[in-house]
Amino acid sequence: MHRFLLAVLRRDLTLAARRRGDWLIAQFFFVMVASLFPLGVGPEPAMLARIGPGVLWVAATLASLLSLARLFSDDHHDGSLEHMVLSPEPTVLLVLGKSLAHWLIYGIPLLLVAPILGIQFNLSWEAIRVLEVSLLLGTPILSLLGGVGAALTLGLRGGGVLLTLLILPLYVPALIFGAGAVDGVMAGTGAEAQLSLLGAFLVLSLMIAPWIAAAALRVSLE
Amino acid sequence: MHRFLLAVLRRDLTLAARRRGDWLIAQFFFVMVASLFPLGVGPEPAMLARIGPGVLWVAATLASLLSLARLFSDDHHDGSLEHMVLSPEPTVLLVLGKSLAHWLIYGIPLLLVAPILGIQFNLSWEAIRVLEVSLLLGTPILSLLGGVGAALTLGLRGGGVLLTLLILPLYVPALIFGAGAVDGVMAGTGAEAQLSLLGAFLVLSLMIAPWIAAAALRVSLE
Amino acid sequence: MYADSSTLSVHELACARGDRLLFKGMNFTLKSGELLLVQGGNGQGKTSLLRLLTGLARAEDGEVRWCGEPIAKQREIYHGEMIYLGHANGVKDDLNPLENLRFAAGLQGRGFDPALAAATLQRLGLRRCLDLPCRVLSFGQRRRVALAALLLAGASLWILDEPLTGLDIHAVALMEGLIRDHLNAGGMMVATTHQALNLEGVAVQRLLVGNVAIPELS
Amino acid sequence: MYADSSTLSVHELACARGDRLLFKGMNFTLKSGELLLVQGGNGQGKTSLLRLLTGLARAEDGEVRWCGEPIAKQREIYHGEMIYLGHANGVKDDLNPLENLRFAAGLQGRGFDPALAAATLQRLGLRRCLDLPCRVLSFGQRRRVALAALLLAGASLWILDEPLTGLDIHAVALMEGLIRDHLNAGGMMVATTHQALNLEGVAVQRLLVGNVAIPELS
Amino acid sequence: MNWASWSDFWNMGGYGLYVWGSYGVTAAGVLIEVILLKRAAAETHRDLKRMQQWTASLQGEES
Amino acid sequence: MNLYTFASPAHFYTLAGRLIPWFAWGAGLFTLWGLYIGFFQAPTDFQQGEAYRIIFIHVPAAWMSMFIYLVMAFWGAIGLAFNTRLSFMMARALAPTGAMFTFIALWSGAFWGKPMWGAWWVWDARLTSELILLFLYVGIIALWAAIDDIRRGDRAGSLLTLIGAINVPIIYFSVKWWNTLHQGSSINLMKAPSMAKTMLLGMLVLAIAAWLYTIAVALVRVRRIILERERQSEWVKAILAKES
Ligand code: HEM
Ligand SMILES: Nc1ncnc2c1ncn2[C@@H]1O[C@H](COP(=O)(O)OP(=O)(O)OP(=O)(O)O)[C@@H](O)[C@H]1O
Ligand SMILES: Nc1ncnc2c1ncn2[C@@H]1O[C@H](COP(=O)(O)OP(=O)(O)OP(=O)(O)O)[C@@H](O)[C@H]1O
Ligand SMILES: [Mg+2]
Ligand SMILES: [Mg+2]
Repeated sequence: MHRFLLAVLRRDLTLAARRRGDWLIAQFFFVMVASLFPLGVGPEPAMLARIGPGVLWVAATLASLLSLARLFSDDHHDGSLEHMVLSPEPTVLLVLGKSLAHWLIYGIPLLLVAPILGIQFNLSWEAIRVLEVSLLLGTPILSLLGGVGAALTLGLRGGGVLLTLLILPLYVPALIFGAGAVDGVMAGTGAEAQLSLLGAFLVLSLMIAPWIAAAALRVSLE
Repeated sequence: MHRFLLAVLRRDLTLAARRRGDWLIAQFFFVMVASLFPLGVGPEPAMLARIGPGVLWVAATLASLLSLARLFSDDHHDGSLEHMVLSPEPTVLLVLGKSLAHWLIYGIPLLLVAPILGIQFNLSWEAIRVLEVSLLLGTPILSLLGGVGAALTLGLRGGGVLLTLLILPLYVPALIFGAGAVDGVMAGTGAEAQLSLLGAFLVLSLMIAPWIAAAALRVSLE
Repeated sequence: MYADSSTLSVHELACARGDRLLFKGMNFTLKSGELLLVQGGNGQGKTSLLRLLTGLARAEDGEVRWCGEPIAKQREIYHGEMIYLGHANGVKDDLNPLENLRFAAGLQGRGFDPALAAATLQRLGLRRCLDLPCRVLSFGQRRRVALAALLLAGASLWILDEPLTGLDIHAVALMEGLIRDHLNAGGMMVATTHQALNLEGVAVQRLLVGNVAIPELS
Repeated sequence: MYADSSTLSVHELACARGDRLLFKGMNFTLKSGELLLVQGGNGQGKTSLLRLLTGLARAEDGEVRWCGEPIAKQREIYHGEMIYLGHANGVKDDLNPLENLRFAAGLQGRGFDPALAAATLQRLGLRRCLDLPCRVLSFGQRRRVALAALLLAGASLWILDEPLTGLDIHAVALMEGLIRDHLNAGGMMVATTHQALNLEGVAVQRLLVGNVAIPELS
Repeated sequence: MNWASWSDFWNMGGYGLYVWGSYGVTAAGVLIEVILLKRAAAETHRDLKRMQQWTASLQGEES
Repeated sequence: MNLYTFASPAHFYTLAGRLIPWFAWGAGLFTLWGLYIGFFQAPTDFQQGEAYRIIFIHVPAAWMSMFIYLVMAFWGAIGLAFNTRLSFMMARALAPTGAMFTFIALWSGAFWGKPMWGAWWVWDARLTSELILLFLYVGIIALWAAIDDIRRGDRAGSLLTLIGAINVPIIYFSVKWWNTLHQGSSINLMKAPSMAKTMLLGMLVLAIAAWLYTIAVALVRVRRIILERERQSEWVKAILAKES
């Protein structure tokens, strides 16, 4: 069990390392979407601080979605996904391993980049701290739920866009709690409530999403 | 010449029609991304009206980007792109035809959806009118420049994300002029200047982008 | 080598795709040391049958049994003893052949012996390609990497869909030898191929798939 | 049928991939009615050569000439007379076989005769598949659709990379007949294949590709 | 009875646009759904019949 | 005859055929009755004027939009658990109608919000979660449209419906919490008790009409789906032969 999870994890991390800079690109996308806003909206500092948490959270959501489209599809294309599903180990572990790898590759670097963007949006240090915590709790949710979407849309024509359509509604609570926590600390009403809701949502996704994704994967490969 | 352009156009439109709802999905993506912002930022109408044009333009940009990732890649995968490039007709026409088809499939419906979102963001009718004009001028730019990006990133591993990275900076002028025009009309400073700049940018892209994209395509297929 | 008592059997199997019934009422039993050669023209349902045998697809009717038990009830045991190679190779483009074999082993929960893997690759004529990413390999070379993974898996049941596509004559001869060894060691194999296979001294069952005549050519 | 005077010739051609020189100093001339069979083991550079001949890839050195002129200087003329079929089929999954042929014709700037196209598909044994999207066709059936497009293109030069992969024996026999017809009508063809081809009465040139020995197999 | 005249009825106390806008779209939605359903049903029947004739003709040829 | 025979598509096909006219006529009659109550019996509201009459379609549509989703999730779960073909067909047959009612709820709400709140749209809890419900419907329908293989489509769509169903209450409450600063509806309709009774009756009658309509439409759709899927079977061939 553990060995299999580790094997999946190590494999995906190696592949990511081999595609030099692939994960870096997702970070750039995050930065770029966030930077488009000041261009589209105008440069007033107060306004930027006001919309900052929301924009950063939306950008994080989109960045993780973009990379999710390829969570299973690369492996599906070259046939290695079938080999993995045909391994004697449970498919749930496979899905869990791949979601975890996705989080390590795309979620963690996002945490590193986010503070810089926070500064650009004029957020206070306290707000940035809460933003980090909310992303730490929230990005695994994106990877887990995204795994379900990626499995459902595997090999379909609309691929990436369809995935987005299916998954964005499911992301809404994470987005609301995450951005809400930062808003809360900025408005002085505190972030604890929102953060604990986010935590609860994370636990829930962790308990449900891998099973559904595994079922979806088997269905999609049929 | 014309017959070839028409053949490319008809082919892509047929394929889009066959993939039922594929283009519809892109529209929903547009709506959904735009709706994420109020969720992240909060519901105050005045503020939403203030950031509305920027958000809508960013969402339009992202929606067109997502669909662009597949402009050439589907055809590359099944080998038909090679056949098209090996046809006796000039590759520029091929690229032009495909960009035009992309605009018809994804750009035009966007124009139809945008007013509804404008209403949701509390924009005035006048602002919505200018938004429409700016999108009418701006979305072909996205398709044309996006064609260059799609050709450059063809068959590369990071595909979609790399494309975004290459193309978003090129989109910036369109975004600034487009959102700026709407902002201008809302601030009462008028939109003509920005719109004519946008028009000039469109003419420029039309004259340059297909040639570069054609060259990039040949390089990518080598 | 392998347990002598394993059998793969198929009971009243039926397969439909879209609204075409590809076959129905199929029965066979494959015992240790035997090869089942699935034959039939293009589009008769060979690939569909093989995917049913692996458990990837669901049958319209009937069932596939391993040692007498339906495979759905003992998925993990069955998949531990079976390996499948389809039209796609399952080879990662970004990894070199050796790394590909290493991860294949990890995913099947097997140990990995680098020296043995390198030897297998060399045996398959990939000596010069050991440190190239598989992306740059030729069609046939990638197929050889997939075959190396097959050999190293040590599964007793091989399910191969057109294993010879893209292989040159030397590689075909080599594969014939390897198949013979596998069967003589008590392994089992189900395969399709449109090419001639030279397999003396092997117990071959032939199965013709398809409930319609082979597509007529004029 | 075809112009008798066309020739495809290659002059001191060299091809390198990465830091491997696959071949150099290659020369040949192919005349109307002739077949060039490119041979060599896996990874020797057959596909690379074919892509050079089509003009998709650029040569390290030397040049490819059509009727004596470098193809780079007369791309449109050359591409009007040549057709290429590689490992990928160029068949759109979402369209049915007939639609595929229609658009292929449009893209090559040819007219399209639905009756002829349907007849060609039937001749290739796809009668039952005319209104299925190609997505659901089997491996060999999709290959047959690609071959139908090839036949309808009416090009005088065929460049085929392993045209027989996935075809059943009937289809292989049919293809042999079609190739013979094409050459007898004055066409030209460059092809690779690892399978045996039965081509009596045809002028065949054989070209062994590769500057290294065929990968040794032990 | 709430309405003095038809024009009164259509005017809806000044809210005609909103009330009839909602009821109109509802009616249109239901109508479109029913029409699409009828069309789809007819299409299915036609397709099935065509399919049947086709398979019958194929079987006839083969035997 | 036990329950299982009805679960077989062949029997269900005939049964549904017999039931449809009842539900369709019922829906028509209840609609007429409801509209009569709505326009001719219910008095003018002293605060909202006539605009409040939108309630008679808005509320039934909003109820149906949520109810249909739950029913779809139910059928999907049954299908996944017991592998019954008919339940997947039911889920598929319901989705378009559910999406339509969601759209109507949104549209009529917007047309009500403009005169009452002065805005077509505000990002308030109910409105937002209803919008997300529409996205869920569209996502499910798009997924079905993208998958040709029937069995795969059934299962994939049901999995999505289920995970969406888990999410719906979360969305509803999260939006509510997020939106505490914003006031909800500014007018309390339930203030005038004399009116409330007729109004409630009208709403209920039209809700029943919507309910009957949904059943009728879903049954028609399910019959078509059954025909398409069972087209190889003898009983479908017999039916077709009888018709021509
Ligand atoms: C686009 C805008 C709107 C949407 C999406 C919407 C959505 C909904 C939903 C989902 C319900 C059912 C919830 C429940 O029963 O708990 C509902 C009920 C209701 N809505 Fe709306 N609504 C909108 C606008 C309005 C407006 C503008 C008003 C009145 C000024 C309004 C008044 C009501 C009333 C009175 C109910 C019934 C509440 C009840 O049964 O307890 N809605 N709406
Ligand atoms: N949705 C569908 N509707 C009708 N026929 C279908 C559908 N899906 C698949 N088929 C048919 O089912 C068959 C599938 O065949 P399969 O891929 O198993 O063939 P195969 O024997 O492996 O052929 P090949 O030798 O070409 O690989 C094909 O004839 C295909 O046309
Ligand atoms: N970047 C690279 N570095 C080193 N070698 C490379 C590189 N790219 C390609 N090659 C080698 O070039 C050769 C390309 O061969 P090509 O695909 O033309 O072979 P082929 O004769 O068509 O073989 P097959 O019969 O397997 O299709 C392979 O041997 C491959 O290993
Ligand atoms: Mg096959
Ligand atoms: Mg090759």
